[in-house]
Amino acid sequence: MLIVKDLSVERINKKIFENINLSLTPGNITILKGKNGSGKTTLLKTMLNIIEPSAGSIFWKGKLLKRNFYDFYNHTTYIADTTSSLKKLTVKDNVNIWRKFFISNINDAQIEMALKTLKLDNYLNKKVATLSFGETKKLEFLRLIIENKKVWILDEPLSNLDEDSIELMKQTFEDHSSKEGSIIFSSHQNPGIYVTEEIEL
Amino acid sequence: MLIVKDLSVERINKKIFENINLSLTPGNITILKGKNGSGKTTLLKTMLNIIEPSAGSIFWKGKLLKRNFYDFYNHTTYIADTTSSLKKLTVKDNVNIWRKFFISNINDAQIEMALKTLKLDNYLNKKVATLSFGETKKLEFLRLIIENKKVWILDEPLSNLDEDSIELMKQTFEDHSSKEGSIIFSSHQNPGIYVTEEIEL
Amino acid sequence: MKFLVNPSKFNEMADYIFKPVLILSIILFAIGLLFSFYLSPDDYQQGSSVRIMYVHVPSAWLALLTYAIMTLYSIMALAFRIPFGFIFNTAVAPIGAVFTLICIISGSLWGKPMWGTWWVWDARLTSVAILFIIYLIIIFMNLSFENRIVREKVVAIFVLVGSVNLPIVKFSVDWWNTLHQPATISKLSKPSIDPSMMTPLIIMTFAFIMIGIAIAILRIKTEIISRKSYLS
Amino acid sequence: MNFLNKIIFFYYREYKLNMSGAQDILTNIIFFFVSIFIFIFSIGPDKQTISIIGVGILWTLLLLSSTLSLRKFYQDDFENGNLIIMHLNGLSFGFIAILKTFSHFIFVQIPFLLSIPIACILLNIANDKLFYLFASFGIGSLILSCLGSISSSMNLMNQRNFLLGSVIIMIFSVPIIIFSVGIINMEESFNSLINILFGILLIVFAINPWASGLCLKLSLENN
Amino acid sequence: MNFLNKIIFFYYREYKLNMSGAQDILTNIIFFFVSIFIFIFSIGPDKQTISIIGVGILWTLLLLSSTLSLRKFYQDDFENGNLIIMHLNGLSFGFIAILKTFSHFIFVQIPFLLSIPIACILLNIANDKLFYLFASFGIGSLILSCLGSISSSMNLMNQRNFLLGSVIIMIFSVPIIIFSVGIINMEESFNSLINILFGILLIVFAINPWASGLCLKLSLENN
Ligand code: HEM
Ligand SMILES: Nc1ncnc2c1ncn2[C@@H]1O[C@H](COP(=O)(O)OP(=O)(O)OP(=O)(O)O)[C@@H](O)[C@H]1O
Ligand SMILES: Nc1ncnc2c1ncn2[C@@H]1O[C@H](COP(=O)(O)OP(=O)(O)OP(=O)(O)O)[C@@H](O)[C@H]1O
Ligand SMILES: [Mg+2]
Ligand SMILES: [Mg+2]
Repeated sequence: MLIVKDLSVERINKKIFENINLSLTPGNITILKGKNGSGKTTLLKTMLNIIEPSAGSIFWKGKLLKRNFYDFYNHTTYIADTTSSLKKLTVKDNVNIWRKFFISNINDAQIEMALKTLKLDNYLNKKVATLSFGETKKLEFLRLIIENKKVWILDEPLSNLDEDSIELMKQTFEDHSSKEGSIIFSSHQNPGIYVTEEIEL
Repeated sequence: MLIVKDLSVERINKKIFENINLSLTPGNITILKGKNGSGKTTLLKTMLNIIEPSAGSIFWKGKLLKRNFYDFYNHTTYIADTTSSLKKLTVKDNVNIWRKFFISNINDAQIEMALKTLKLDNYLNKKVATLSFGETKKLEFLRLIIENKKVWILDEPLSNLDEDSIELMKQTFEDHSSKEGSIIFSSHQNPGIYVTEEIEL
Repeated sequence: MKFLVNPSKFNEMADYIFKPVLILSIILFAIGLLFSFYLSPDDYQQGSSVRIMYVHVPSAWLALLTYAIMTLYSIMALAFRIPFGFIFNTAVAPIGAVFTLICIISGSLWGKPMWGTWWVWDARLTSVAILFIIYLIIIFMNLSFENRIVREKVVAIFVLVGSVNLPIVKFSVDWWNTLHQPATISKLSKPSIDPSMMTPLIIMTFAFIMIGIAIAILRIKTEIISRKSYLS
Repeated sequence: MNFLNKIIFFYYREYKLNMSGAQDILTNIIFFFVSIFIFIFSIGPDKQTISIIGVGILWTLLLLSSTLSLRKFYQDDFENGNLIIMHLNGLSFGFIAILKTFSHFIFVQIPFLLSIPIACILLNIANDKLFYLFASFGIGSLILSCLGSISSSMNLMNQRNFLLGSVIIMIFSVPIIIFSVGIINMEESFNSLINILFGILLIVFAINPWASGLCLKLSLENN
Repeated sequence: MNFLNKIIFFYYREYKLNMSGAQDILTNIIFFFVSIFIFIFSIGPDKQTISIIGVGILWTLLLLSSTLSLRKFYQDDFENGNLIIMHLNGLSFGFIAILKTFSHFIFVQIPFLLSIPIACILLNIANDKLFYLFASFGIGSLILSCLGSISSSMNLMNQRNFLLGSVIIMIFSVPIIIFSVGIINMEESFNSLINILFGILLIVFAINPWASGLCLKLSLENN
């Protein structure tokens, strides 16, 4: 559905990458690899219409993304390499805020389930600032379930996670792709996640 | 030199871990493994006398660490799981501040060498806020060289790094341990770094 | 007249006129100072402190003039997409600020013997003070915004909005009854000032203008060089 | 419906955030009252003077305290990535600016407005002026919120000089302040004058989403 | 020697952080003057009134500037881990508090102090009061810095009761400011009064490293 064609990005007159081609179609999982500073984060942000490309174009459902980006956003969850949960609030507050903000049709039981599988169910009334690094990261993944969108754009989702959590992500990814969702994520290593396309920057 | 004996830590009446024993002796490399939220960061901070243990004791050079921690600090570099470089300033400013603050006897050529091996030499006049995630992380490692201390306490140093950088860290670790330095670091996977001790939390 | 909007033409012209302007300004200054200190009479009311006028009035005029020109260039830059306008704004703002500062300092020095205080909150003085602050804000905006394109636009818009202050400075003495001298020289009808005072005033005004042009040329040229990478 | 919900929950979020940082709001109010005390004490017990300058002091303090909170306006959401998330959730940058402006008005300015009656007692301002005060303050503080939004979104591109934004707002608010202070003392023509103030509000209100939105977009692009 | 060096480079760092150039100090000063303008505009240009409340204006602005920067006091260093690094570099928490307090004094308050003479001209404050002003302002602003340090270190702990604490500290500054405002108008007994102010300074100065240090330690432990 999302097609990236000959994309190049410059920043302060410096080429970051050139002529990238990729497409996100239902059911496929794309991994984005590359050295530090090769432009993975930049590419993902460009795909989200936040950074202007210097050349090339991106299409969503056949139209230029630029003209059509709100529709694209309606189908997309983006998780950045930093966490966006509000540190001063509790886990519960954060979850509630997300649920209301994304007008989620997920019910309480599903949320509880998800919290349980992420092993966050004991921390509901704890401030996010007092969670461990990995726990904060896992909390962020709750948004995948709350938002319940088709396209997932994830920036380094696997770093800082323990093996169980990575296993969980693996299953979640496969599950999502089997439900005709599409995923693009950046990562430095691939601990055995099944991918349909690998892009090296 | 640093000996941790039967250490337990509680937080808000919840046991984080119990009866941990370990020691940092010259030349050894300890890896700290464990699930998210198992207490790796907590353990490292306790070893730095920032968190009070609920039971057990830590000795530095035979004395209780509590009585002696400034001497321990004199020999220790700690790199946390977040980066401490000042985002608003340039790479150069940050390096200069560190050099002066740690009263480092490293000369310009060595710094330049280090920046070059970390592939940060082109970014000297760039603000840290505009570096990529991994580049910021690599910049932080410059402190290992600038501070030039014996004991390294590193929290998840390998996450978010690309393969080249991990290779570099591997060599740096081995080099440091061969110079009678000691290292303890936490990590979720071990991409082939030679360790003398492995502690599972 | 293309040199007024085109960087490379401006450079050619600048090379051509810089030396004459500099020499002229030095000569005018020498004559002007001579006139204002030795060859002009004391005022029968104000005594010799009237000589402050020969600095005060030209600098005041130039402060206003500089801003007015900056306004014109901002309009050009924004409406007609002439990048030279942005260059001009960046280069000239400090010059205007200095003139304004000279005006304020000489004015207060004059005010002490005349009004008995350094400063009063009358409309003209206040609006000049605001003019000075506007200049400073322009300078700081130029220094601190990182994104060049945004910075230039923001500054130009700010210059435009700030130009509301110009008529206030100019006509405040007519609109409100204030302590400050109403227009005596720059009246449209016959100026009500003695010619023996008029001569040094005019000379000094030209000297200030020439100095202003000379510095402006230097600053605009450096500004052009610093943008070489993307100016054709 | 969906859209309305989003707006409501935007404010739910802001509410949660501001309440957890309640000390900032409290600090503002304390600053407000401490300053009033300072004036009362520096003037001495001369009631005449106090009531003459009272309105002016209230206005200045309103302005200063809204600059106080400028730093929080977008900075936090910008740094932790929530600005992007809001945008991806279907709110345009301009609309985020509007929502944020109202949030600033509600959580920063309203506490002030609520403390005006007390301040009036302290400053010896006649009761019958209270209505005029409230009307002009209400509009004036919304104007200040709009200006604050513009300048702090500009500040995102200018990580160096945080105060510059505040200075710019203050310069722009000079005419507004002169005007609003004047209004209260001219009770006969109050209605027509407040309309002018209202006009200014409409202008800044129209500029705000456009200017702030652009700045937000550009600063995210350059981050 | 080593220790002295550390102190020097602590300030080098603070300098770099606070001032990416002299322009920030200048902006600070401009901010100060613009605020004075705003006061004058809202109060009216009457010379008599202005010179009466001039001192009050100056104190309000001093208070404003220290409240404005409270948020920056420890928050940034706390969040990005620099507080730990400084401590690991051999500075005790109490000593960090002292250094930070002075840094606040130097980079936030001093620019204000320096612009007092010009402000006096604008505000029609008699020249012979300048000395009194400087003395009481110097001491007063150091007191404010100390109180600021205590209250913002309390703020780092995210427990409710400490939030209240930081507010109480703010309130604590009220009597001090009122007292200092009064001093300037009582020239005969100036010396004895300023000694009292000095006494207060010594007390908060002695409490500061102890209280702030403890708060810093506890907040790092609970983070
Ligand atoms: C800080 C104080 C002062 C400021 C900021 C100031 C500002 C100005 C400005 C901006 C002008 C140019 C106005 C125009 O082009 O129409 C001007 C003109 C003039 N000022 Fe001042 N002034 C100050 C004090 C004084 C004092 C104390 C005197 C003498 C008593 C004075 C006498 C004049 C005269 C004679 C002119 C020429 C008026 C004309 O014919 O255009 N000024 N001043
Ligand atoms: N300030 C705090 N107050 C209360 N509990 C805390 C605090 N900080 C951490 N914890 C809890 O202590 C446990 C251990 O946290 P810690 O950060 O040490 O984990 P970790 O092993 O480093 O995990 P990760 O791999 O995710 O970094 C977690 O369950 C966390 O929620
Ligand atoms: N705002 C910016 N301005 C200028 N250059 C930038 C900016 N952000 C990133 N860069 C540069 O662009 C390049 C690519 O950055 P990007 O963050 O996309 O890398 P990445 O592939 O995500 O790296 P990592 O694996 O470290 O996360 C880097 O060299 C970085 O320094
Ligand atoms: Mg990245
Ligand atoms: Mg950890």
